[in-house]
Amino acid sequence: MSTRPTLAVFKFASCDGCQLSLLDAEDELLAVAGAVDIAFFPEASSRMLPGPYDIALVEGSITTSHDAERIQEVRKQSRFLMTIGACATAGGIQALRNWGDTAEFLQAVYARPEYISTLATSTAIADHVTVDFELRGCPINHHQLVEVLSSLIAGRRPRTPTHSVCLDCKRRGTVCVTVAQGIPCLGPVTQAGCGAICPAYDRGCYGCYGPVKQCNSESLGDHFIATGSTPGELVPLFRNFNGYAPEFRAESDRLARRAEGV
Amino acid sequence: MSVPDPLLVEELSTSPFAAGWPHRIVSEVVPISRQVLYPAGSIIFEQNAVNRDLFLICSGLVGLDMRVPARGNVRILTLAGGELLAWSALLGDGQMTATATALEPVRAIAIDGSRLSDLCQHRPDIGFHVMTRLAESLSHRLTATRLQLLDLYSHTTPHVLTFGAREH
Amino acid sequence: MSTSAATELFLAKPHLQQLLNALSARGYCIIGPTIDQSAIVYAEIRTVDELPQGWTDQQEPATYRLVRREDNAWFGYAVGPHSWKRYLFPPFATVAVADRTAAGWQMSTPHEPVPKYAFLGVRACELAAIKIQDKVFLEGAYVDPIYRARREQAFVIAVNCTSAGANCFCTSMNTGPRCTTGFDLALTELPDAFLVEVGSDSGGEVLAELQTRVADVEEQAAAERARQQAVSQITKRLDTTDIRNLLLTNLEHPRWAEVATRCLSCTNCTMVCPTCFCASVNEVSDLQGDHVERQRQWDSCFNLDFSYMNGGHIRNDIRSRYRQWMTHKLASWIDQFGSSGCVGCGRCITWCPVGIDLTEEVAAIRGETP
Amino acid sequence: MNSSPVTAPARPPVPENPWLSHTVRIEQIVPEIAEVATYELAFVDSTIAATYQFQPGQFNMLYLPGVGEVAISISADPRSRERWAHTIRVAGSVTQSLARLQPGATLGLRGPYGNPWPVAACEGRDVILVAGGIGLAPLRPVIYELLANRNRYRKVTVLVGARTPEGLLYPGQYADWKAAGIDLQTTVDRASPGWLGNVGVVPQLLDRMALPAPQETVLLVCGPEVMMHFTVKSAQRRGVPVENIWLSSERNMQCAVRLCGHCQLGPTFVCKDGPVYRFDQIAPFLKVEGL
Amino acid sequence: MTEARTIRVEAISRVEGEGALHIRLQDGQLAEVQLNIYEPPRLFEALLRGRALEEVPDITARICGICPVAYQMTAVHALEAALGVSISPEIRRLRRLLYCGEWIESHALHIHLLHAPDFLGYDSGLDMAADFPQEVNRGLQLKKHGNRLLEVLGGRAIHPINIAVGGFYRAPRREELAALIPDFEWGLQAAIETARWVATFTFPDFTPPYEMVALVHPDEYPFNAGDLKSTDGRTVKMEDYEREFEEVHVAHSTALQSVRTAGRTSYFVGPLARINLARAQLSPTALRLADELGLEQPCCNPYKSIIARALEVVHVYEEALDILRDYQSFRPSRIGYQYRAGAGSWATEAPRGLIFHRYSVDEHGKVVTAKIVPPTSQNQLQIENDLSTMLPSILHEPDDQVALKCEKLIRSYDPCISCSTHFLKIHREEIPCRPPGV
Repeated sequence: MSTRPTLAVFKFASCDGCQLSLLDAEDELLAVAGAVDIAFFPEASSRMLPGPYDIALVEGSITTSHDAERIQEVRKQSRFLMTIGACATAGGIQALRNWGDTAEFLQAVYARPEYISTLATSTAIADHVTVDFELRGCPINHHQLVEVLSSLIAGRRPRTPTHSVCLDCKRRGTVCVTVAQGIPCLGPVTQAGCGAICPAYDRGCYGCYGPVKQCNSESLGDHFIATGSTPGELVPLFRNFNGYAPEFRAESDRLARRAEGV
Repeated sequence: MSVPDPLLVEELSTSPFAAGWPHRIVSEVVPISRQVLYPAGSIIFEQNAVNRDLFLICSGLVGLDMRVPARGNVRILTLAGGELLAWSALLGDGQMTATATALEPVRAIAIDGSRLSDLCQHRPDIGFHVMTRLAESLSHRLTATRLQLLDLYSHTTPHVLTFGAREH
Repeated sequence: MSTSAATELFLAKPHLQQLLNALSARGYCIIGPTIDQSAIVYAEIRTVDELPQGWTDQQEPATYRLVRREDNAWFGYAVGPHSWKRYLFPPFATVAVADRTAAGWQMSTPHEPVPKYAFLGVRACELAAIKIQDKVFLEGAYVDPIYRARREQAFVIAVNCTSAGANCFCTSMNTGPRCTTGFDLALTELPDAFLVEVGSDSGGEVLAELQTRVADVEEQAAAERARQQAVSQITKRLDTTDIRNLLLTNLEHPRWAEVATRCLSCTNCTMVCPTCFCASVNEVSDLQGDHVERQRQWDSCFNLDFSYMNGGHIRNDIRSRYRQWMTHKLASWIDQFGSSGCVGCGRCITWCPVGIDLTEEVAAIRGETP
Repeated sequence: MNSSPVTAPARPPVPENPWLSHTVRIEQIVPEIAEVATYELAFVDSTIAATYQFQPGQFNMLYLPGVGEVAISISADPRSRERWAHTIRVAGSVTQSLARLQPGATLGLRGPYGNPWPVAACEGRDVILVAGGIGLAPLRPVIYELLANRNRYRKVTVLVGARTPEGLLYPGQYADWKAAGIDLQTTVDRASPGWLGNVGVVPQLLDRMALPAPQETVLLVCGPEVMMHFTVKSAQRRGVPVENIWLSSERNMQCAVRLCGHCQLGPTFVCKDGPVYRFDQIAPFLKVEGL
Repeated sequence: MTEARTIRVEAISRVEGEGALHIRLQDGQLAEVQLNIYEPPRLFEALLRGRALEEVPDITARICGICPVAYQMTAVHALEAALGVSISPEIRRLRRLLYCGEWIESHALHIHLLHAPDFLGYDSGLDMAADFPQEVNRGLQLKKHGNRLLEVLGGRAIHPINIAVGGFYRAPRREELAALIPDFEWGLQAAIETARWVATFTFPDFTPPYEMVALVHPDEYPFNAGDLKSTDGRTVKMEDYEREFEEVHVAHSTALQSVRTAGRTSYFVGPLARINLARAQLSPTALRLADELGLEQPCCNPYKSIIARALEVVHVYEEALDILRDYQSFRPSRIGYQYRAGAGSWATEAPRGLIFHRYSVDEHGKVVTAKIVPPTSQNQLQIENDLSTMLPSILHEPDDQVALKCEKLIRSYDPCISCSTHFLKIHREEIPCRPPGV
């Protein structure tokens, strides 16, 4: 039916896990495929139709100059551009290079680094083009993805929970690992969406869904230091899959300065 | 100087501008005031023109328009009975910042601005009363303008997607 | 014989299992304290072996540690991360369903089986909390059907505290530590026995099936000493003098901004609070949207979206959200429900990840601490 | 001819499940102003229609399954027996989706909820209604009521403010209201070409009004919070006692039955203690930012 | 005058990650075949340095969203080797179970949504669903079982969070795993049907001589223990992997490729290699089914990987059921260890083939160096060689047909390009990598 919105999935520097989440929505996949016209989704289909597209899902971060140009074209072709996952939303784990020396990184990995074309930074899609909606997660949650797609198909603006992971822990009856076991956990400053998995498995949250709105990372960092962590140990806690999200970046930089005694 | 018009005295002393003033002060202002009438549609003064009168509107609606390049005359405010008009006649050099138009038949008291100014200068007691009322009037006007600036009724239209809309 | 109206009966410790058996036989799902996830939580139990025998909890602001007791007390702990509201006011519940039919939307009430709970080990502060939630859910113009159904069926076995945690302040809130009302049975633990008090007819009926005898004077005195020990261990205080006006006339106190530099707005205090009742309703639908369930879930005034309205947030900073929570709990609750919303259990202090202590915050607003 | 006044109906029996909506059908959609339309709703179940009553100022929860629920004031004549009007502005998910519906579509409705306007307190007094923008909708039932029993009230003034002339709600009814003895004045913040009326904010209209008996004047205000604040200030300056000033407030509303905690305003719940408040009851809390 | 013809597949579809194929012909003769991987480099091996070794399973999982468990399993084993940690039999069994989950979801995805459409003539599994609803739905159900198992055991299906150096952060409760048994009993039967279904496909007659390599263990089907065995008869110990295999730049290629050190020859890894080398270790049902379906021993037709994959699904269902039925929760779920400086390497079998990791760590538990060789890196030269072998026989066909046939061949390897940690497009210009201010 021609009234079905067209869907396109684009990949930049990423692991494919977020777009795989769509295929992982086993129960809803065929319904989704019936509700939208999948026009461009190379991972799932050899049929690749040209744009424009109604809904574009963009996975991955911008790490090459070619991709920096390609995202502009994707934006032009897309009515509603939604980023999926931590790479597209915050630069991903590969944004660790943003604190390092990319040339040296290349040397460490490749015998002939001079052949490699890459930018020195890994940046979020929103640093390059206007993004209409960001779906967080490393990886995204396929229930959330289906919910967001449903809302777009129904023509309403998607809304995903903006509360902290703690709320979900408490709803599911998980005992706080920080309070009961002294494990540093990013739950209080991390946006919910994963279902609060890690504390339910006896480990601290490591921030897959990025900073919750108005998060108070500084207070949490100070508390961990007051209870025995060193600033240096805490830097990687904030500096991982969403480490380049502004709030976590600021906190890891602050801790790094403290670790260096600045 | 003519004999004070008893109606004018009555009108002035019951107006919000002079309400509560001692009689001696009202009687000082009456001689420099006069009743004026403007038919609907007439222009009371023009933007940038010099006007020497401070108007105290008794009845009728006055529109204040400002010329905006490419937009023409924009009505920024309407004033009605009890409100002051053309305060630049007293505080400024008499050059009007807006055009005032009588939107309905307007009856007003016009007070000679330069003589009122002289009076205020030489008679601090009169000056105090006049300036207090003027300041109150300006303060209300400023508050109202701020509220207008806040654009309280505006709201951002939510991002609406129109494709595939389904009936419930 | 004690002069107290309530006769206490002696139940040998191992015979507590008889109580569990009697309740199981009556179809109750018994929820009691047990060790899981490095804490004493409330979960379904079948035998007394699942009780935290010989364990206690050490609590401080932002710290909870399970530690061995020197004795083998079965109820020798304060309160844990869970509260009974999880069972009476479940974190998720379907409040209504809607189905698209040829005649349009049809709305109906889901009919799910109502669990029949017996709560074992309810502390005095928790009895008070249940009473407060009763006021919220049962005593207004509208009654919450989910809470009511569960509450009406619940069998409550209170256990008097014989020790107290460092964050307990029930004595300030006049909610404990002695269990006085709101239970079917109340126990006081002695080294080898429980003294049992009957609080209701159904409590009496169940107790009649167990091997008990009337406690002697010495046993009653021992129980009283044990209960008194809890009183004497409570060190934390909250001065409630005129607290409603204190807080509602200090809405612009600089302390709110100060606490906001520490508060994470993470919702933990509200979630562990046994009286907090905020919830929101979500639409859960199939992709076709033909069958929709309205799911109520716990929510918190610490969430930014909680006050979302017309594209903005009324409480748009942590300061205003912390203020909302504390003034509601300790002050405006009194206007709304005729009592404080705080029972002095100390959970919000223990389970705040950064250890914010509301008794200290109140003291600061009183000007008692720097 | 007078009809009987709206008396407080016997409180409807408390429903077993307060979240359960009744099915209503959209009978008619009347476009009002940009992004605002009035939905005439009728109960599918006639027994509910027969017992349903509301008082001016109360609201209903309108429910679109799968989308959500939203609190909407009833803007109908309180004597309605077949159709109940709700004037709705597109503002969020639910209202967006509502805007796409056509007559015949069904949705859920539960209510009425909340405190009504103090119609009884208006009797024998001068009554001033001040509305800003969509705020006229919750006041319209009061106007119907005042008109139905016009001789019970002294001078009735309705002051309506809007952003632009095009934003003035229910313009088609103004002539009728005026003809029935209401002094209706309008003002806009921004004039459009051809607008000959007042320009300025609505409290200015109140400033200009003669208030012969401020002690015997009742003021009912509904609009954006800031507009209400300045209107109330103006009225107080003119000597209207605080106990005669009423306003309708708004907060995030979810359950509407005082069970979910969302709509607290100071020590009150807007769904139960509001939306209509006597000014002095919430005055201290309206001043506090972020309460 | 010479005539040049170039065939390009700009984006190979139905593979994970992004790659292109460039075929250049000169005077009708095949001049060059390039599997061009334009997946941007993410520099995992560099950014792992200095991180706590406990983070390695979390970070390396992010190399690939399709087979994160393979990275996690290989990483934890390699780090345990470096630390001298021996895991308990319970942990080992749970790790096998975890791998079962990943194999099920990955294989079910590839068989039904990515590969089968090639045999039946569809653009995608979703399109195929219109005509083969039962088969596609069955595939989705199988995939879902795999994912549910990963969720229970790993916390979530993509990038599981429960995998720790030394074991698991938490051992699941008995009931959590037991709840999966009914689904898995159904799934075993469904997997058998799938195997019978894919065996009915028509396979091109294409059987190049291969050296196949897989991990072989005397008592179990290849997962995460054993020695590397080759169809040429040689056996290589895991710790000698880097002596026998190396990653090289090949002059005509655009990517790093893993080759046999001796002779720099290609080798073949993945399901077909495993079945050929460890057929005897297949579960009883899978083994019977292999015979019933008449799978050759050895089978050197890469297209028949789909049968091998389907048989492996049967195997892992059966193995998973054994583990699920016997499971009791246990403590400790994680073996403790002391930090020490050292190095460790390990290889496991990802769904699509052999994967190798080596780490060195310091006495503070920080990673000093990391080396990761993903399965696709090991197959890449083989894929190019296959294409070179096949192309001369089809060059007379139109470009789009040539391209399609090449894509089908590539897809039979289930290449996972996202996990090509260092597969890249190389261009011969130096781009300064350091921007101002960094």
